Order: sequence, then structure tokens, then C-alpha cells
Amino acid sequence: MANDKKKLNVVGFLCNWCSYAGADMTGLGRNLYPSNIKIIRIPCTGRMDPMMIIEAFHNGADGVLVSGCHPGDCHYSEGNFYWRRRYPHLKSLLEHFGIDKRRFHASWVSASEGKKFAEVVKKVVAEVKDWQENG
Amino acid sequence: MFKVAYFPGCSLSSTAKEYDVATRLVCEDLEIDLVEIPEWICCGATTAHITSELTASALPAKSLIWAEKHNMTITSPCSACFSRLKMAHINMEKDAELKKEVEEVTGEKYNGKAEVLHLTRVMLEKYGIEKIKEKLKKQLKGLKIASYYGCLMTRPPEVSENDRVENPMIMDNLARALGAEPVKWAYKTECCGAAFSLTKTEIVRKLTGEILKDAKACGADLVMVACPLCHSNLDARQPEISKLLKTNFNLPVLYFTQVMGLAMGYDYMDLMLNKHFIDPKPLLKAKGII
Amino acid sequence: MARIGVFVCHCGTNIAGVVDVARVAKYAESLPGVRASIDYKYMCSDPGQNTVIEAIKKYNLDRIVVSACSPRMHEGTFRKTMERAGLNPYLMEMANIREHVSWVHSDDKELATQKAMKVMEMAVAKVRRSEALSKMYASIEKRALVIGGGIAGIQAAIDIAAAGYKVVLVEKEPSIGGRMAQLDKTFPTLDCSACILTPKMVAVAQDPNITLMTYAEVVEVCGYVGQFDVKIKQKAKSVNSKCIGCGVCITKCPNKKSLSEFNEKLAPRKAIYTPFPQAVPNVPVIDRENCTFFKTGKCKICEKVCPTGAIEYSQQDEIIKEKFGAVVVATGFNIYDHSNYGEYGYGEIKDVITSLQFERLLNSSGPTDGHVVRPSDHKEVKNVVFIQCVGSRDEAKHRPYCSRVCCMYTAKQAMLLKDHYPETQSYVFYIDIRSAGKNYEEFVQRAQNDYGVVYLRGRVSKIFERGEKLIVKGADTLSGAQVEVEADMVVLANGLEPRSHAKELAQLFHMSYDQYGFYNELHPKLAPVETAISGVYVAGCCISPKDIPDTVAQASATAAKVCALFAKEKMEVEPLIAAVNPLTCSGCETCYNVCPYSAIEMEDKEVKRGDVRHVAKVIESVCKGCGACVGSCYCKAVDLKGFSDRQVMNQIEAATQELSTKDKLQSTI
Amino acid sequence: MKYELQLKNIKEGFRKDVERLSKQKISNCYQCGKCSAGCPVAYAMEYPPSMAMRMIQLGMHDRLMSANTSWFCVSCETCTTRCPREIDIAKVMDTLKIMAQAGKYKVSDNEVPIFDWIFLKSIELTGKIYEIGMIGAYNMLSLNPFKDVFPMGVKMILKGKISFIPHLIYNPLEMIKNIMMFRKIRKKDRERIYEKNV
Repeated sequence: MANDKKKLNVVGFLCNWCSYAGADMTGLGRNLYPSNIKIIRIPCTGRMDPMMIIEAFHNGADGVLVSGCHPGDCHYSEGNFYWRRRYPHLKSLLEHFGIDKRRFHASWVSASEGKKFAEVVKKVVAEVKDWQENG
Repeated sequence: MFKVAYFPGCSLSSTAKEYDVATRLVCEDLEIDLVEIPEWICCGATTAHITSELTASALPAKSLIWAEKHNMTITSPCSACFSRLKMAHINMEKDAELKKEVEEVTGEKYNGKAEVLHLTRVMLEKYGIEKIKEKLKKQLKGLKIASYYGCLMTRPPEVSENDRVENPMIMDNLARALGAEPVKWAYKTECCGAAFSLTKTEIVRKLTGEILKDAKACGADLVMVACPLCHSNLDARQPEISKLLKTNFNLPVLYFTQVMGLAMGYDYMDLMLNKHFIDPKPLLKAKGII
Repeated sequence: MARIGVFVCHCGTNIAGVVDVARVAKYAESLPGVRASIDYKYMCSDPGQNTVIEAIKKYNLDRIVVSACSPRMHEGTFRKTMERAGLNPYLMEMANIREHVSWVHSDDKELATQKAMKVMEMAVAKVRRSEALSKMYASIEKRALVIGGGIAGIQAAIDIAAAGYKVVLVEKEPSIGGRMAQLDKTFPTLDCSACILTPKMVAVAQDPNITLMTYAEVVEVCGYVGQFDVKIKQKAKSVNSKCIGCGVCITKCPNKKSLSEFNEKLAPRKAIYTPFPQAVPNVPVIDRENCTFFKTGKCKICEKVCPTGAIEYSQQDEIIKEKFGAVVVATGFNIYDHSNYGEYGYGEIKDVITSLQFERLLNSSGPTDGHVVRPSDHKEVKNVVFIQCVGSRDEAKHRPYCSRVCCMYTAKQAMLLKDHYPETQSYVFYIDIRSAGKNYEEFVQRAQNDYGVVYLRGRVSKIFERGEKLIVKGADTLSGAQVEVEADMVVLANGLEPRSHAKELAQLFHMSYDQYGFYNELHPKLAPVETAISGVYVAGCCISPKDIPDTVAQASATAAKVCALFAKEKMEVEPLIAAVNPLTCSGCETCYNVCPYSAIEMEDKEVKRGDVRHVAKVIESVCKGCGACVGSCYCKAVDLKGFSDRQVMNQIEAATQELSTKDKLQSTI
Repeated sequence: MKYELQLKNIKEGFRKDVERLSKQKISNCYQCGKCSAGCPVAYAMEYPPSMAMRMIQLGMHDRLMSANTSWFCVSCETCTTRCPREIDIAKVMDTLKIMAQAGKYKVSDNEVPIFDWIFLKSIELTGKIYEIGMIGAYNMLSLNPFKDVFPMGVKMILKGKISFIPHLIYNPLEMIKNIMMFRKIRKKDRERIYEKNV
């Protein structure tokens, strides 16, 4: 696995119903992914307060991933739509603050997409690493 | 008038000269400008890809790069050349390392932008079957045509991008547009043994024999092809296969551009129909086409 | 200062095989507030839980962290443990070091151990800010909704009704019966399918506790367990309750342009029809898209011939609102459409038919009265080739799963054919025979030994027509030979897939489904009929392909679950909901607008003496705890219990800090 | 027939070579036999394609490479098109031939390799195929000098289908570039197949 032995810290916010369950599925399927990600369970991506992401970067996280249900599949009907609208604004705001766009990611992973979650983490870690190494 | 980069391929400058001639004639009428790629080199055919992956991509790459530079769709009337060109394009797209190696050995850069289409698709899809109909001078009434697609024009599907893999209809639609009757038969995409023509001739005789048998059984008057290799197997080897199977097929095998040429009013010698081993003259006379 | 206990589970070797659990426990001791840390082989076992309780007592702990598996697995277990130890169950956090660590980082034990320590540390950080929450209860509407009138839905409805609860059974076709009604006989007993199914269909119709709604669909769902508000669309049947089911209208209807869905399009049906003679309810419907009257305004023959005046052209679709406490979803399956198989003729060769079509041909009340004839020329057949795994175990067609029933029904169909016509010969192309089940393997052996069915191990590469015959080009990999069979008919064992509308229905209930559209059960082994949505249960082929016995077993299981739920007077619900701090609320109404449940109301409240403000308030019984209001509040006046800002911020802080260097090895994470 | 399973043949060596050079996952094959069923030349092969895949899985290189299987593959791509496990079987067959012709494994055919050598030499020297030279050379080297001369060859010449003059690239600079290109390719191929500097 492309574990980065250097310090590389990604904070992952996963919604309880789809992505967190999807990450559980990754484990059930024994699909490996880099250990650099630390997962925080939240009820829904709609609960994501932009402050949490800013806090993560402020505390020195190298990357942040927010993952929720596919649009239309939200357990709470519309939570992920709120997040979907918030994400691009936040991303451009963070870029304005000097947070490289390779450091902040969002994805949709359903409860059955264990393999996909592993792929998402690999991709995010690779991008953060790219930022770290190549600036 | 639209311009297309033309890759005739080795066979069309020798054994399949008549295909080249007919293609150029028809394209002139359809106002498709075939720009022959200068200094093109052989696509490598089957030999290249069973000997070296790099050769198989490097040889077509030179033509692809030229077409890309001149911003033209690249086409070949030969199914094998088409397949190799397209395959090289796809392989380089999929495999960055291979692309790098190809760029190293050819000394040129390829951006992966060339569009490769078989001549049938250039004519029938890009140009359009309705527009072809307008150019026709006569209808090939009563002619039962078995369209033979063979392998490399149809498979694999990501290369051919044909209407469908197993029962393609593109040439059958052309036959109908020309006023002829397309024959429904089962062997239209079966292999003729192409590459083994010289090395394992017994296999070619068997496979081609089965194709001819099915075409005949399904009532075809002639077989329409779009590949010089299929043609040489079906046509030039037909007498020996007939002898082997103790029958006489006497089934003329024509290139699709020749058949189009007939409907566009060209005559026997214009289309070099005399070059075929199985002379189509008696058939065409009987049907009142020439 | 909090007194926290950390309990690290080995989960046998599941965790301990990768993560150095002792080191994780040791590291926990170094964290502020942690008074005890213990590792144990199986924390969820009885002795494991007792260890937790004893430690709580011994060290006077007030909150704990269990470092084990996913909270989705055992959060409930350990909350109960907390209660038994006399603590508030919400002062417990789980650190997921199995699904999120040991199973996914097994390639590097050192990194996995370090991550496990970090994950545990994050949970400790969170639990430090946890608050005691009091339990909440909700009432239960003791009526069940069953969606799908196949054998699964029928069984579930009968079982729930038998316990004395009211059931509404919704079916989108004009009759219940589903796929089982289409079958001729069932394996491995060769029971006549109709003979065992129709009594159950009648039982449904006659049960006073069951309301049958056919030709109806669920269109909207709100609410949650105990209180689902469901809108059902009753499509206009154009026939009212005066109908006595005499069938004269059907006989006299001159329009037979449509093809019968029930007979798999092998025969026409009238514009006014019941799917099959034994339909329940035995009331016809008018197919308005094809009815001459609805298209041209002329005809009205059915109205003229009806002896009871039951035809009612003016009927309209009706939306019916109902409240339910629980839902059973049993929508069943479709068979794979083989027009994607070019090599098998793109579905255009008439005598290449599906297994379900063959089932109809075999059936004595089918379109040919049980005569197995070719659809192209109605000639009887001699040689029939069966091809298994069409749309199953085929990655190229995006159906990599095994459909589980095809091996068996193919053997059955080959045997039934021989029973009907002893002079016929069947050939079966298979890859592997999967006959796990009581008397299944014996059944397949019988097909081969007693019925002389020729089994060939290999897939078919191509089918083409030669004259009247079909040439099947296959292989027998056991002998290494290419095999060519001249057949009169080819029967494809099409695989099973979910109904085409399965995804839309899942979205109504917010159920999760896999990439093919099969519904996800809550746990594949231990909660096979529950879904992530409490109060919604699933049964039958909408979860995965399965045979009739398994389907019926699952249906009864859902009924047991529903009855267990209804047996309670009121139901405990999680208190993980939002709360507004009126002192900081600006009354902007953003939360009021974003709440998907309308659980926020605005009120004028005296927040301080003499200070009345327009502020938001959470209606506790309606809030589902999604946190949309929390994420959108401008002045941080709303917070979410169990996932509060302070809890999450603590977790973020822990996640971004390096491991403390008290751990002997230098951290590299 | 008895075969002693050797882990080194299954885990590395032959099977790994095939997987590396063909970029196909051989373990995907579950032996459904659809490739063998549709293969137009399987009747002439010692082992049909599906069995060849199994032999690669088990690392049976001796047996497979001394069989005619890969040399009889006509590259019609039927197997690749229909494989339910999405293995490019035709490419695997190509790879077996590439490995053999590069000298890494045994060459068990004496027609195709000679033809390939002449064919590619023709392209290297002239940029195109010089049929009559090629056919002549092939017939000589394959010790069957009069193959296809009567009546087909003669008739071809009479119909003007075969020309005696080679079609050359007209620009000598291009010709030299062409020859240089082939030289570079050969070097890279050796590196790739023998895993030098890779």
C-alpha cells in the first residue's frame, strides 16, 4: 500500500449512513488503503460546519476529505445537497486563503461501495502527497 | 468537400490496386478529398503485434502523428491497416509508458488527438448514406449481396466502434441504399484466416471455404468486402477451395467501393473488375448492370 | 476531571493479528483523564462486558471508550453495558480499529498500531466532551405496509395479519402472485407452482386484517419508524367495486394488440384484462394506453356487455394517504435482458427464448396450453439447448454475481420437457453447477442420470440460424473439444436483477442499495432482513437472487421483526437531536428553512428577564438529528447532541496532533 | 499426464512474465471456455485457448510453449470480444509469441517466425512490403520454393497484381530514420522482455 511514511495527515469526515458504512464495507472486503486518513463520523454531510474544515487545516492537517451519500440517496433527504452547494464555495474560499486545491476533497461513496472508498482515499492521499512534494 | 488523411496501405498499392482505384473514383464523385499521407510506412499488420508491442505501435504512430498535425480524420480502406492504426492510438492512450517509448523511437510527439475511422464509416456516417443516394446513377436491382465484414473491421468493439459487434449492418445498409438486396447470413464476421495466407494455408482454405459455403447457401450472388486480405483469401484462393470441396462456388468477391462505383455508373474496366480471379462480368451482365 | 476507561478488543485475531493491542492500551494510559485501560480477547462477549462493568466500578469511571469494531456493529451492545453499570449510555464512544484499521492496513502492522492508537485517542477526546442524554420515546402506529405482492409480500402480510395487526399490501400489477405465479413447477419437488401459491393468494384476499391494493404504487414517504406517512397512488382501474369477475368484458373486448406481460410477451392480451385466470382480486383493469375507447373515443363494448355496470371510464388516479408503523419491501426481480448478448442474437432470433418464456410454454394454462413449440413457426421441438449464466457471472455485461437459481431451474425445465415429450433431447451448457440446498444436488443428478440430459461444461460462444435450425457453437472444456449442436430452440438461463424501479423506491425510503440496485441489508449475516432505516424491512429477491424457500423464510422473518416492534407500547428513540441556545440565536430563520423535517419552529421567547426575542426552537419528537441546521447556523446557536461542535473539534484536534512521544517508538504518522 | 506443481512457476517466472508483458490478469480466467468455443482455429490447436490460460495459471511453460497453440492464433479477436471476464486473450497469445521470438522461451513453429522476420525486414529496409521479394524469400527459407506459384502466383503476376519493383520510401533521409527507429525498438524490446533497466 502506498503508505506515506512521512508525516502526512488527512482528516476524513464521513457521513454515518453512506460513507462511514462504505468505509466499514472496505474493511469487510479487506481492501487496503493508506493509513494516513483519520476518520471522523458525522451524521450527515449537511452537518458539516465550514469551521470544522478550517479548524482541521488550522491544526495542521495536510488534507481534508468530506464524503457523503450520492446526491439523491441522502438518509435525511436533502442534507448532502446542502453540502454539495457549500463545497465549491468553501473550496474557492480556502484557495483564496492559500490552501491548495489538492488538499481539500469531497466525494460520494455509498454504503456498498467499499472498493470505491479505498480508491478515493488512495487518490486523495496521492494528491496531497503531490502537493507536499511538488508544491 | 471535406479532407481526410488517406492511408492506403501496402496491399492497395499492389495486390489490391483495383480497390485503391475504385475508392479514389468514388471519393472523387462524393467530393471526399483523400489526402494520401506522404511517406507513410506499413502499419506492420499482424506480424508487428505478434513480434513486438512497440513496433506495432510505432509504425502506425508516424501516420497518426501526421494526421494529428494536419488536423484531419485518418482513414484506411484496409481493415487490417485501420485496426492497427486505431489499436496503436488506443494502446498509447491507455499505456502512458508505451506512448513515451513510441515518442522516443519515432522522435515525434503524439497528443492522442487523431481520429481513426474505417473508410466505410467515413463514407456512410461522416458523409452520410442519404447523400450517397443522391449521387447514384442506377439501382443494382436484383443483386443479392452478402456483406462480409471479417474480423478486424468489427473486433474488438472498442476499436471498431461499429453499430454492433456480432451482427454489423453498416455495409448491408449500403447494399440496400444501392438498390441491391442484402443477404442475411451467419458468417459475416467469421474469420477467413487472413494472416495465415502464406504460412498456414490449410487453415485459410478451411475457414474461407466455410464462409463461401454459407454465403452460397444463403443465396448470395456476390460477396462484398472492405479488406484486401479478406478479398485475396475469398477471391484468389476460391478456385483451389472449390477444387478441394469438390464444388464450384463461382462467387465474385467485390470491394464495397467497386459496388458503389457500379451504382454510380462506372463500367467494368473503370473499376478494374477484370483483376478479380472470379470474373463478375457474367453475373453483372445477367443482372443488366453492365 | 473526567474519569475515562479505555477498553481495547482483540476481536480474536481480527484486530490483534495486525494491531499491537497491548501497546494501544498502554498508550491510552498516557492520555489525560484516562484512569484505566484494559485489553481483552472478545470485549463484546459476556465476560468482556463484565470486565467493562467491573472496571467502571473499580476505578469509579464516568465515561468509557471501546476500541473495537464499527459503532454500526456494537454501539448498541456497549450502550446497554453502560446502563448495566449504572452510567448514562451516551457517555460511551467506540473507536473503530477493526473495519477502519486492522482490516484495511494489514500490510503494515506498525503503521496500523499507530493509527489504532490515534483512532482511540480521538474517541477519548470526543468522549471527554460527551454529555449525559436522557432517553426519548415515540409512539407506534400499529399498521404495517407491505410493498410487493409476490410470494414474499404475500407471506409477510399473512404472518403479520395472523398476529392480529392490520396490513396494507400494495402491488403495482392488477393481481398479486408475482413471479411465482408465472412458473409452471418448482424445484426440487416439482410441485405445481399455482397449486401451492393460489391458496395463499386467496388467504390474503379473505383476511380481514389485510387490505389489498393492486394496480397501486407507493409515491411518497415521510416520517420514521413507528410513524411513516405514506402516499399511495391507486391507478385508475376503470372498473369499480360492482365487478363480480364474470369476465364477459374480457371475452368481448375486440382489442388484442398488446402483448401479455404475464405470458412474457408470447401471446396477445385484451385491452381490458386480468393478468391470468386465477388473478386475485379477480377484477379486470383497462390498459388505457392501448384501449380503443381511450385512444379514439369510440368502442365502449365492455360497458355495454357488463351485467353489473362496473365499467367506469371516468375513474381517476387517486392518492391515498396512510400512516404505518413499519414497512416490508419485497419488490422481487426482473430477468436479465439478453438483447445485450450479440453473440446470442441480440434478442432478435425468435427461437432463442428466456427461461421465463419457456416456463410459460411448459405451463398448461400458458399461451400454448402447455405445448412446447417454437415461437417462430409453432413447430414442436426435438433438440433444445439450455445455456446457463446469461447475465450472471459475466463481468463484461456488468453482472458478475451468480444468480443462484438458474442451475436448478434449468435442470427442472430440462426434466419437465422430457416429461412432456419423451422423444426430445436437452443439452445444458454450464460453467459450474451450483446446487447447494436440500435435495438439490440429487435433483440435478436425476436430470443427468434418469432423464438423460446432456451436460456440457462450457459457455456458448455463438448462436446462429441455418435454415430452420439454430446452430449452437459451444465448448466442452472437460474434453477440450469444440461442440456444435443443431437445435430447434435455445433457452437462455437469464440471471436475476432487481426490478427496474427498485432504485426509485429505495430513494423514497432512503434505503441503500448496491451498484446493481439490490437493497442492502443492515448486516449480511446478523441482520439479513433489516435495513439501515429502522422500521423498514426487506425480503426476497430485491436483496439478492434466491429461491422460493429462502424467500418465504425471509418474508416470515420480516413479519417477526414487525410483530416484535408492534408488541411494544412505545419505542425508544435516540436522543441525538439538535438543540437551540436561545441566548445566541439571532432569529434569522435559516435553520427553519433548511430543516428537511420541519422540526424547527420560531417562537417569541423571553430569553432573559424582559428580553423577548424571535428565536428558533427544535420540536424534539420530530427532529431526526441530521444536523443540517447546525451546519447552516450563522451564530452557532444550534448544536447537535452526540455530535456537538465541541466533540467534533476535540476529535479534529486529536486527529491532527502527533502521537505523544511517551510511546516508546518514535511516531511516524 | 502428470505435472509436478511448482510454486515458483505459479508465483513468478512464466506466469509473471505473461502477466507483465500482456498486462492481463490471468487469474481472472474461470475456465468457462467461451474463448475455445468461438475460436475458429481451436480445432487445429493442441490446446484450445481456455486450456492455454489454465496452463499459464499453473506455470506449465514447457508444455504450452512447445505446443502449437499460440502460433495457430490468427488474431481474429473473437475470444477477446466475448470473454466474460474481460481478459484480452488475443493479447496473451501475442505475448506468448513475442516472448518466444525474443528467445526467452522455446519457439515451436517454423513458419510464422520466418515470415515475421522477412516481413519486418521488408518494412525496415523499404518502409513497405515488397511482396514478391517477401514471398520468394519466405518460400526459400521455409524450404517450399514453389508454394502458391501455380496457378495463383502466375495468375497474380499476369493480372498485374504483384509488381517486381519494390515500393520504396522516396526520401533517403526518411529511410535512414526508419532503419534507426527499428534499431531503437529492438533495444527497447530486449530491455522490456528481459527486464533490464525496467
